[in-house]
Amino acid sequence: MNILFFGRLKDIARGRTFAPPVHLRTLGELRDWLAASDDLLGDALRAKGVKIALNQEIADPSRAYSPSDEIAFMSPLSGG
Amino acid sequence: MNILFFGRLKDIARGRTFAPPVHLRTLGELRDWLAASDDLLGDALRAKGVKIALNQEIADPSRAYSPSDEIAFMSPLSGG
Amino acid sequence: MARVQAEPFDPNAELAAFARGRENVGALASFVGLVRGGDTQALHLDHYPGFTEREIARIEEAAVDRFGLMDALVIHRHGTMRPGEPIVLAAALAAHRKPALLAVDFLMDYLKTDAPFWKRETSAAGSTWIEPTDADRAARQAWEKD
Amino acid sequence: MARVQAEPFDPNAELAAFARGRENVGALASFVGLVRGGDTQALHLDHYPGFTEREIARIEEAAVDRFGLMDALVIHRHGTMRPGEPIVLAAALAAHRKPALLAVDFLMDYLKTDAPFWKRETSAAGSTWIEPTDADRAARQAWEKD
Repeated sequence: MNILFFGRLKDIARGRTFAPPVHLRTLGELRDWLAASDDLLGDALRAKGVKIALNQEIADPSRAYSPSDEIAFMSPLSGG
Repeated sequence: MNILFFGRLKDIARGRTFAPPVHLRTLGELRDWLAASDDLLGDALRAKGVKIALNQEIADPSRAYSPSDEIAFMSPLSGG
Repeated sequence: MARVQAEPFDPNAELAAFARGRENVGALASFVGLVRGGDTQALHLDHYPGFTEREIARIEEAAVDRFGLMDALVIHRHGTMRPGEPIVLAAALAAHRKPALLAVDFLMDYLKTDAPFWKRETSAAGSTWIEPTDADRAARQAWEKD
Repeated sequence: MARVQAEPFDPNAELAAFARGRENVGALASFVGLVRGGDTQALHLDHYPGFTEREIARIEEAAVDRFGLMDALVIHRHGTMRPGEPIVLAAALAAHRKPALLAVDFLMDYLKTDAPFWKRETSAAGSTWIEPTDADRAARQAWEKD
């Protein structure tokens, strides 16, 4: 599984790799597990406007993922 | 006095020169005198949106003019 | 800057010159109006030399004041134009996006109803004057309500 | 057309290429966002390769459908930019003026909140992330009410 972080979250994750337990099923469960690993990361993951992308599509926390997926945690976007 | 016509009014005036009587005092009196000289010109002068400029400033028909003024009768504007 | 000219102009060269060497600009919005093809063979614009330039400068000043622009630009052609040729360029430089875009909309609405131009279109069917529509007038009036 | 690139671009050359050889266009509206000077020494934009391009293309399609455009163009940089450099160009070609101007406003509002970019600013005081404001979100949401 490829876990990516963007924006402020990328600074906080600092290139660490995560090995989530295999019993996790949804994006929300993955987010909560990541948040529990580090207070700073936890605060940033729960901040307003954070979005999750599953294989480059915005996805709800209730969505299930599989080990081959690309999952991105994205701080609020600021283009333009 | 220099009398100019613009837009549709210019087509109708067709380069004619007008010699309004000296007793006319206001722009509105001048307009009515011009209108009386020719039915087609009269209709066009009374059309919606026609404006009068006195020395290159939009002016009310009640304004007085003098023989040295430049007076323009302008069909509705269409720039842009 | 307000310019009225018979010669064709290149909107992109004009925009580049307008934006060159500016400090602290965050936003450049622009609009180019072109002669549409279809039935139109040519468009003729009459103007009122002197008066037209002054009215455009007045519209520009109103836009600069109202939207806090750094600068505004209007270039407007008169004379005979062919399909595909630019008729008018309006541009606004500002610190931020919304004022720049609003200013261009404002400039175009006012140019349409307040700038002394008269437009005639030539097609296979002949030549006809184009006068502002009620929609043009309504767009212009909406700015007065704000 | 949607393009995301690290290299600087010339908005006027891009606009000229975008408008070239079009038939029946009456209106070209555009917006260029530039890095403001002042305290800013550099702006850094991260993107999500693949996803970002697709989201921009989706925003363009929405604008083309909604405003009946002939075409839309978005060019957006990523990487490090200096004051005065263009960040983004959005442009719309249409038969008429109002749809072209509205489309550019729409494109910019959606790019601001929906395009996957993350913006960091470097000044003498350090480096800080810039996130969308409530005003940005409100501008985006206003389009959903129409």
